[in-house]
Amino acid sequence: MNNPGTELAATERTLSRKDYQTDNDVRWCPGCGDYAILAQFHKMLAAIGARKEEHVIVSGIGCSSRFPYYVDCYGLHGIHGRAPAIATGLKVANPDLTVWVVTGDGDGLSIGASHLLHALRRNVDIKVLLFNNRIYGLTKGQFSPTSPRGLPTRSSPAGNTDDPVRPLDFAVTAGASFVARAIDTDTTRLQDIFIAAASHRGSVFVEILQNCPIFLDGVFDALRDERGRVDLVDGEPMEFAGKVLGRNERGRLESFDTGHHRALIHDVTDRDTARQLAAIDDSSGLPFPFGILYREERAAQHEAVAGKGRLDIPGMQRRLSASSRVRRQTP
Amino acid sequence: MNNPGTELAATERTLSRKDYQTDNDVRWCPGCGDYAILAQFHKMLAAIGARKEEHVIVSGIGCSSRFPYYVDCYGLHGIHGRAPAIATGLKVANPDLTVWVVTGDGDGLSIGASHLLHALRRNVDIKVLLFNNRIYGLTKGQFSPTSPRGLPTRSSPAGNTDDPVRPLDFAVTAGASFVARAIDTDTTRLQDIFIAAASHRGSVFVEILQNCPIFLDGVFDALRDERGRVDLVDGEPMEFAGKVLGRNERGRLESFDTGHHRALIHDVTDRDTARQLAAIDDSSGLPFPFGILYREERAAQHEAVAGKGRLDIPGMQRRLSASSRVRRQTP
Amino acid sequence: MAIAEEIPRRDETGVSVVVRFCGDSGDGVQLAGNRFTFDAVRAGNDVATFPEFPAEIRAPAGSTAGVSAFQVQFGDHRVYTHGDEADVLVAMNPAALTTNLAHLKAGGILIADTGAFGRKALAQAGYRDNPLDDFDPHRARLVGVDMTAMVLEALGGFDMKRREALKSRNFFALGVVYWMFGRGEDEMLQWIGKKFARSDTVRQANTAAFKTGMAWAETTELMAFERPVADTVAAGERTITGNEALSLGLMAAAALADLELVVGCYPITPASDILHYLSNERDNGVVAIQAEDEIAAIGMALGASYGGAIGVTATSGPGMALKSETLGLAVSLELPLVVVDVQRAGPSTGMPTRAEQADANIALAGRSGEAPVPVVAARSPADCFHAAIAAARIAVEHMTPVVLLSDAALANSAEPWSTPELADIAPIRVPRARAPAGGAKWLPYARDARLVRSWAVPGTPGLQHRIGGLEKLDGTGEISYDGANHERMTDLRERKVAVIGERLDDAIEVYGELSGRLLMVSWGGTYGAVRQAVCDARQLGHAVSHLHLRWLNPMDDSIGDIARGFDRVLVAELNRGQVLERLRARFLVDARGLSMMAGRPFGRRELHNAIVKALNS
Amino acid sequence: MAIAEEIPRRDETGVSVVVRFCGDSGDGVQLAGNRFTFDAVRAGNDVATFPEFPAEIRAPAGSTAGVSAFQVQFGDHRVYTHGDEADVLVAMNPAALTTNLAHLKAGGILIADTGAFGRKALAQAGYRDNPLDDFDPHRARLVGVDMTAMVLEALGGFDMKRREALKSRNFFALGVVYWMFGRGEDEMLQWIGKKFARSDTVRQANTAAFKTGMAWAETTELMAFERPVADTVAAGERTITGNEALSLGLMAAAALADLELVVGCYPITPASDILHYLSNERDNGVVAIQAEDEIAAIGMALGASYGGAIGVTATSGPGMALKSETLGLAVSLELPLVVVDVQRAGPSTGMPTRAEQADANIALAGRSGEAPVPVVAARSPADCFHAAIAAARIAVEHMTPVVLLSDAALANSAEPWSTPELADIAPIRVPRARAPAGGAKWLPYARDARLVRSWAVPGTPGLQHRIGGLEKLDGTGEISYDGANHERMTDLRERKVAVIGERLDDAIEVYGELSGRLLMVSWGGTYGAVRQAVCDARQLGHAVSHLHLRWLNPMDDSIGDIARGFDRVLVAELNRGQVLERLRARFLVDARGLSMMAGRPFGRRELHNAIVKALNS
Ligand SMILES: Cc1ncc(C[n+]2csc(CCOP(=O)(O)OP(=O)(O)O)c2C)c(N)n1
Ligand SMILES: Cc1ncc(C[n+]2csc(CCOP(=O)(O)OP(=O)(O)O)c2C)c(N)n1
Ligand code: SF4
Ligand code: SF4
Ligand SMILES: [Mg+2]
Ligand SMILES: [Mg+2]
Repeated sequence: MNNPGTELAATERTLSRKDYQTDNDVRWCPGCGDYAILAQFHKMLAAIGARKEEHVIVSGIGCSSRFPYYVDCYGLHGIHGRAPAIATGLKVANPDLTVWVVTGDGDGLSIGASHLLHALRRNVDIKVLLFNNRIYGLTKGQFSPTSPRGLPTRSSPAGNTDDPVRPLDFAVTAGASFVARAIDTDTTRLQDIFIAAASHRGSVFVEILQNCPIFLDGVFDALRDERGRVDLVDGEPMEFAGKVLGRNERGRLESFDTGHHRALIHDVTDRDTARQLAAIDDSSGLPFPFGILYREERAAQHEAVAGKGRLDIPGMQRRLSASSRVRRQTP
Repeated sequence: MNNPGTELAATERTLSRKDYQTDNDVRWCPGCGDYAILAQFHKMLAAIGARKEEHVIVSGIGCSSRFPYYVDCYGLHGIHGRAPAIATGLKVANPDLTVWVVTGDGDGLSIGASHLLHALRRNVDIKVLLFNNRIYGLTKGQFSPTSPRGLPTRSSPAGNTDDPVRPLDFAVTAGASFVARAIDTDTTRLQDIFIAAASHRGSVFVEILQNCPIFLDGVFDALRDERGRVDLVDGEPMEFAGKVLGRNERGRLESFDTGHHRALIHDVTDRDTARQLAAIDDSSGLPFPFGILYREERAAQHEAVAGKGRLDIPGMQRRLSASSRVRRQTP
Repeated sequence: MAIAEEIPRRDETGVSVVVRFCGDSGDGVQLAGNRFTFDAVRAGNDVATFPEFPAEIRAPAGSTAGVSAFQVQFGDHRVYTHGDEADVLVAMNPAALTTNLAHLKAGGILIADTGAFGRKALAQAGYRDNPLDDFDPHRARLVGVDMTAMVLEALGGFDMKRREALKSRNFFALGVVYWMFGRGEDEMLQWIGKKFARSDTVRQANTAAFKTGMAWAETTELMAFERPVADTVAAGERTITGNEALSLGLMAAAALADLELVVGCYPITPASDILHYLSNERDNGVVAIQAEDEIAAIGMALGASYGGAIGVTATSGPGMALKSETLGLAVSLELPLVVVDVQRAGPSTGMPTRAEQADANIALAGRSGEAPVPVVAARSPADCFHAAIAAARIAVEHMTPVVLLSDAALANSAEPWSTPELADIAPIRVPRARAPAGGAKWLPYARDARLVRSWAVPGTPGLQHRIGGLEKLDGTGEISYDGANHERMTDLRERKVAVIGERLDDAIEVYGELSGRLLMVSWGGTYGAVRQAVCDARQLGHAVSHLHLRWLNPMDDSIGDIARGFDRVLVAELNRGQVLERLRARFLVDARGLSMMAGRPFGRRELHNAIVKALNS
Repeated sequence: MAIAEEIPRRDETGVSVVVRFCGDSGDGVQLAGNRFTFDAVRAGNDVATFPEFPAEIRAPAGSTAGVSAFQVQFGDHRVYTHGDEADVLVAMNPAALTTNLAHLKAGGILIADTGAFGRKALAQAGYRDNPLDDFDPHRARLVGVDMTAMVLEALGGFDMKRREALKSRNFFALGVVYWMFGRGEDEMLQWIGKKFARSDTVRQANTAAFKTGMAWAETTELMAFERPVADTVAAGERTITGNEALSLGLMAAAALADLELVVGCYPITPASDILHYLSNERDNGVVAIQAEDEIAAIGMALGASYGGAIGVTATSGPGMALKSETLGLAVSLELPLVVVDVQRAGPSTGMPTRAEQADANIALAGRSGEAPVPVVAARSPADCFHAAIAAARIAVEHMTPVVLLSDAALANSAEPWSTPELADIAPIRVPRARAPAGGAKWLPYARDARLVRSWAVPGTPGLQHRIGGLEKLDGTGEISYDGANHERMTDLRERKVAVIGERLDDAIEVYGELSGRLLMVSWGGTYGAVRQAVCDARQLGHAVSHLHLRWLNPMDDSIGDIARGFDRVLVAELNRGQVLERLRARFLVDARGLSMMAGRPFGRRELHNAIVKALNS
C-alpha cells in the first residue's frame, strides 16, 4: 500500500474505493456498524477523486477510533478525547490538508467534550465524524454520555442515572458551521453527507448512529423505521411517514398532516430551526431528523490565525536586529 | 472567626451579613465587580439564616475563585476548572451540605467546560455561580471563551478571532435544572437569585456579569441600561424600556410594542423559550434577559447514586462470607 | 520499620502441574480455566492462574488475533507463578495451536479438537497443511479427539442449532481434563446445574458434553496424570482475582474506618473491573460514580474525601498521567485519598491488556513541585485485598493521598482465597478534628506528633475553615508567600511521609539469610516469580535471599543495610530500572537491574538463569 | 559529549553595585528599574536584575501586599546574580520600606520619599511611629527627600490632577540615582521623549520630575557613588528577560530549520509572556493559538509537529502535570515537540510568582510507562535564547519531544543582550522522509544510524502511513502486541535519547580544575549564583570547581568521572534533591544536596557559607 512507486502512478488514474483500503485486517466485531461507515468513507474518497496524501484522519481511542488504520491516507490514532486539539494544530500548520476527526460518543462527548466544543466554536476546518453507539465499545460496555437513561451496563448495573447528551444540540450550541446526522446503514445519506462535508470550509459535525451488536444491539432500530425519522432535504417540507414536522402556535415543533400550513420547509441556513431539530431526543415523541441540519459560511480558524510569511534566516536576523535597535523596554 | 466556642453560640442567635465575613483581607482590585457579588452573598446567607457549617464553597482558580476565602463557611480553593468535579464528590459523600461552586468564564467555560457540562447534565445538586467578566483576570488580561470577537488582549493583539460562548445557552443545553443571570451591580436581583438558588434541589447555573475595571472596564455598560436588558419575572410579560419580547410568526424572538398579542409571558418551566432567551447574544439585537430563565424539578444526582446503608465491620464481614459462599465465578 | 526474616518453609517443594487452555474468544476457554482452577482449589491445591485475552476489539472468529488462553499451575505446595510452560495444552482450533504451541513443554501433552482443524480454519491460522497430521511425537504427545463431532452427536437429541451446540465443546474438554486429574464429576455437575439454571437446554447440553468428554477419556484409557495432592497448604474456599480482591479490600477499609466509600472512576483497561465490582455494591453502602474523565474521577474522589468519606479512584497509565495535577492538590490539602494504578504496558496507549511495572516513576515523581506521596504495591492477586487496606489505612491515618500499584497480570490472575476475618485486622483510626478545649482556636494545619493534621469535615459546627492549593502558613493554613514558611512546609510534607515508615511492619520482607552472595529484590507483582526462583536456587544450595518491597515510598534505611550484606544485589522489575534507580540513589549500593519489558510477568526459568548468571559473574 | 574546562577569567573581579527600587505597584518601580538597568548596559556594565511583583491580585494601594520591587546589580566585570543585598535602596512609601529594608546592606544608603510617610500610609504599613524620624545611622545612611512635594511643585504648572502628577515620582527618584552614578541625562530625556510621545503632558511631567530629581541630588551635594566603569566585558545593546529571549530563540530555531513555528499555549504565570510575545509575531510567520487548556495546547503543538511545523507549548507546573499524557504520546509517535516549563514554586498552585526548580522530576519521570525525553535547562535570561534553539534542534534532528526548563526568576530577570548572528549558528537539519529508491517501501519506523526515524509530513505524495500510541512494530509501525517487539522498541526509545549525548558539546561545562576538594554542581538558573560563589571561593584560594549541567537527560558518563575527582560534591538546586538523586543513582557518587525552597534564587553569601562548610566538614 505504501509503495511510493505504484502510489504515485496510482494517483494519476481514477481510484476506486478499494484503492483507499489498507492492508490492515479490520478488527471490528462481526456485524459492527463501523464496517458500513468505513465502506461509505472509502466510496466518498473515490467519488471526490481524493488524492490520498491530502487527507488525514485523526482519531482518539475507542472502537470507532481505529478508523484511520483502515483508510489509505495519512492517519493518526491519538489518545482518548484529544483528537480535536491535535487536528487543530495539524490544520493550522498545514492548511492545505483535508482533516477528518473520527471519534466516539465517549471519546468526543465525555473526556473530549471540551475540546470538541471549542474546536466547533472556533470553526476549525476539521470534519468531525462522531460514531454514536450510545455505549463504550472498546472498554466493553460501560454507559456513555449518550446512553439512554435507565440503561443497565457494567458500570450501571441498576440502570444509568444520567440524562443523555444530545450530540446535535451540543454541536449547534457550540457553534459548528455544518451539522448533520446519518445512520450506519443508510448508505445514500451517509455518502451525500460525507461528500458535502469534504468540501465544507469550517467545523463539520456529523453524528453517525452506529449499532454495536455486542453491547447495545438494536438501540436505533426504531429510527430505521420511516415513522421514527424525518429525512431533511434543503428546500423541501419535513415529511415523514405521511406526516410533516411543523411549528405550533407556541413555537414548538409538532407533527402535522402532510400539506398542513404549519409544515416547515427545511432551510439549512436557519439556525433557530436547526436548534429545535437538534433538541429532539428520546423523550420528544417526534421523529429524529437525518441529513444536513445546518450549514453556514464563516471564516475558518486557520485563516484567522494564519501567520504571514515564513520565518527564514534573513527575516529572523532582521527581526533580531530590529528588536535591539528599538531597544524596547522589557515589560 | 474560627473560634469554636463563640461560633457555636453564634449560630443560636440570628446572624447578620457581617457574621459571614472572614478575617482575610479581600484582595480584589479597587472597583472590581466581585465585591458587590460577595456582599450579596453574605447578605443572602443572613437572609436565609444559614448555619455556617452547612455551606461549602468550592472554587477553581481565578480572581473570582478567591471567593471562598472571604466567606465564613467551609471552603475549598481548588485547581483550575475542576471545581464541579470536586463539588460532585463532596455532595455525594455528604448530601446534607449546601454546596456552592464559584467559577470564572475561563475556569468554568475554558479548561473546565466538560466538567461543568456533565455536572449540570447529571443534575448534581450544586449551585454554580459563574462570574463572567469576559476576560482572564488573574493571569492579567488574556481573552476568555466569552470575550467579544475582535477584542484585542495580551494574547490576541490583533483581536480575538473566536466567537464567544453563550454561558446560559451552554447551561440550558447541558441540562441545568436552574438557570439564571444577574449583573454585579443589580443587588436586588442578585439577592433574589441567590435565595432561590440556595433552596433549589439540583444543578444551579447562575451567570453573573461582572465588571473587571482593570482589563475590560465597562464591557457590560450597555446592559445596565434598561434598553439593553429585560428583567424576567415568572408569570409577567417580558417587558423592557416600553417594549416587550415576543415570538414572531417564524418562531423567533423579536421586540414588540407593549401589549402586543405576540408578547411572551415568562414561564420559568418553559424550556423551549428558555433556550431561545439563552441564545440572545451580542449580535442578536435584542435585550439580554436577566433573572431566572428556567427552573425544573428533577431527581438530583446524589439521590440517584446514593449507597444504601453504611459499610460497618459486621456488614462487611457478612459481605465477605457471602462472596465465598456464593463461590462466584470470576468473570 | 520492621524486617521480617522469613524462615524458608518445607511446603515449597512438591508436585505441580501446568495446564493451558486455548481457543477462540467464543470457545469459552476462560470459563473452562476458571472452573478447573476452582475445583483444584477445592481439592486442596494451591494455584496461580494467568488469563490472556485477545487485544481489545473482537477479532473475527477463528483468527489468530481472536485467540484467548488461560493457564493455571496447581500443586500440593505453595505455588507462586502460573508456570513457565504447560504440561498439558488444550487447543480448541488451529489459530489457538499456532499461537500457543510454544507454551507447551517439550514432551508434554497436546489435546486438540481434530474436528476444528478444517481447511478454512487451517488457512485462517496460516497453516498450509494440518499440523496434527504428522505431529512430531518428540515435541509432545498428541491426543487428538474430534470434540466437534462428538459434541454434535451427544447433543443430537437437543433442539439446538449447530453453532449453539458447539458452544459446549469447552465442557467436553473439561471432561477430558477432569478425568486426567481425577477431579470430581459430581461437583462439576452440581455447578452446571446452578450456573445454567435459567436454560434447560444449555444446562443439559453442557452436562452431556462434560460427561461425554469424561467417558471418552476413560474409554480411550487416556493416561491419568500424577495427581497433585493437597498438603499442609491451606487452600482457599474459592479463587479471587486481583481486581476483585482490591475492590473488597477498599470496602473492608471503609468498614474498618467506619467511613463511607466513594469511588470516582473512568473506565480503562485493566482497571475497569474495579468500577464494575464496586458499582454492584450500592446495597452495601458504596457510592460508585463513572466520571466524565480521569481528572473528574480523581476530583470527585478528592471532593468525597474532603466531605468525610474515603475517596478512591482507580485507573491505569494514561489515566494516571491525567490525575497528576489533582494528586498534587491532594498533597497540598493533606486529605486522604487512594489512587489505584493497575499498570499496563506503556508508554502512551501501549499494550492495554499487558502487564508492566513502569508506572513506579509516575507514582513516585510524576507531579510538579515537591509533592511526596506514599506508594504501596500489591504482590499477588489475593494480596490486593490487604494492599488496599494498607493504602486506605495510611491515607486516612496520615491524611495523605496514597498510590496503590497493581498490574494487568495481578488484576486478572487468580489465587486461592479464604474469607478474611475483619476482627483480626486493626481498625483504622480517623484523625477527626475536635474543637480545642478552652475556646482556643482550631487550626486546620496544626499537626500531631506524627505531623498529621486533623480532619474537620464540612458540616461540623464551629470548625469552618478554608483550604486550597496555594502555599499555606504552617498551622493556620492561611495563604502565604513567605519563603521561610514555604521551606518549612516543604520540609513538613516530606517528613510527614517519611515518618510513616516507622510504623510499616510489612514494608520489607526478607526470605533467607540477611547476608550472602546474592540478594534478589522484587516489588509488586514480581514477588511470586522471584520467590519461586529464589526457592529453586536455595534448593540447589545457593546463598541467595529475597527482599520484597511492599512500599516504594517511604523506604527505610534498613533496606540499605540489608543490601550491603550481599555481594550482589539484583532488582527484578518489569521496567527499565525505576525502583533500582531509587535504591541506588538512596543507599549508594551498586545494585543491578534485571529488567523485562515483554508485557508479561517473569518466568521461573528466566529468573533462574539470571540468578545463576549473577552468581557466576 | 565534550567537557569544556573553562579557564577562570580575569574579568571576574571588580566593582559592582546593587540598587533596589521599591514602592507600591502603582509607583512605577519596575519601569524605573528597567530604565536604570538599560542605561547601565549602555554605559558598558554587565547587569543582572530581579523583579519582584506582588502576588497575583492587585492589592489595595499602599498595602504591604501591593509592594513591587526591582533589584539590579551592575558592574565593570561579569555579574552573575542580582546581588544578595542592596547598596542603595529607594523606598517610595512606608509599606515598601517595611517589606524591603531587610534587603539593604548594613551601612548602605536609603533614599526615601518622606512625603509619602503620612499617618495613613504609616498605619497601612503597620508602623506606629515614622521610622524615618529617628533612623539609626548605623543601620544605613538615610537620604530623606520629600519627592511628593517637590514633584507636585515642579508640576504645578501642568494641567494635571494630583494623583496623576504623583505618577512622575519614579522619574524624580531616577533623577537622583542617575546623578549618583553619573548616568547621562540626555539619553534619559531622549527616551522619555520617544516613550511618551503620545501625551505631551506626561512627557513634560516626567521630564520635569527627572530634572528636578537630578538637580536636587546635585544641589544637596549628595555623594556621588564610586562609579563602575565598563571594562573588557562586552556589554549588550539592550537587556533581555528570559521569557523574551526564549520566545526569540524559538523563532530563531524555526528559521534555522526553515520550518513554521506553531505555538499552542494556555496562559499561566510565569509562562504567559511567551504566549504574549509570540502572539505579536504573526507578521513574522508565527502561529500562536491560545488553547482551551493545557491538554489542548500540547495537543495542538503535537498536531502541528505532525503537520510539519515545530510545535511548541509553554507552561508552568500545574500545566506540566496536565501535559503528561500527550507528552507520552509524542514519545510513542516520535515527533518533534518542544515543551517549555517555566518552573514556579509548588506543589499544586503553590506560589505562582516565585521561582523553584522542583519540576525536574516531572520533566524526567512524569509519564506513565517508559517514556524517555531529553531535558535541557536554561541557565540565565539571555541563555534562554540558546537553550530554546538547543531544545528545538534536538527535537527536530532526533524526532523527539524535548522539555525545556526555565523558571520564574529567569523568566522575568534581565541580562545584557546583543543581537546574535544566526549565520554563526548551525542550521537545524530536518530528517525529511524520502521515497526510497527502486520502489522499495518507505517504513515510518525505520531508523538511521542515530536511531532517528524520518518525518513524512501529511501532504507528501506516496508516503501515506498511520501512526498511533499503541505499541508498534519496529520498522513498519504497525500495531503490535508482541512481547519481544515491545522489549526492542523500549530499548530503541531509550537508546535513541541516550545517543543524543554523543553530540551535545554544551552538555557539561567545568569551571576550574578537573579535580580538587569540592565540586559545586548546578543546573538551570542556579548557574549564576553558583558560579559567583565558586569565583569568590577560588579567589580565597580554595580548590573548588564548578560543574554546570545543561542537559538533565541524557547525562554523560564523564559526569561521574569528573565527580569522582573531588573529595566532596555538592549539588545546588531549588528543590529537595531531584537532580542529586539522578547523579547518585547513575554514578554512585556520594554527592550531597544543597537545597533551598524559599521561592527565590540562591544568594551569594548562602552559597559561600555552604562552600566553606563543605570544605571544613
Ligand atoms: C485516558 C484514557 N482513559 C480511558 C481510556 C479507556 N478507553 C478507551 S476507549 C474508551 C471509550 C470508548 O467509547 P467510545 O468513545 O464511545 O468509542 P466506541 O468504542 O464505542 O467506538 C475508554 C474509556 C483510555 N484509552 N485513555
Ligand atoms: C492548570 C492551570 N492552568 C492555568 C492556570 C493559570 N490561570 C489561573 S486563573 C486563569 C484564568 C482566570 O480567568 P477566569 O476563570 O475568567 O477568572 P477571573 O480571574 O477572570 O475571575 C488561568 C489561566 C492555572 N492556575 N492552572
Ligand atoms: S464492541 Fe461494538 S462498537 Fe466495538 S467493534 Fe464490537 S460491535 Fe463495534
Ligand atoms: S483583575 Fe479584574 S477581575 Fe481580577 S480582581 Fe482585578 S478587577 Fe477584579
Ligand atoms: Mg461509543
Ligand atoms: Mg474571567
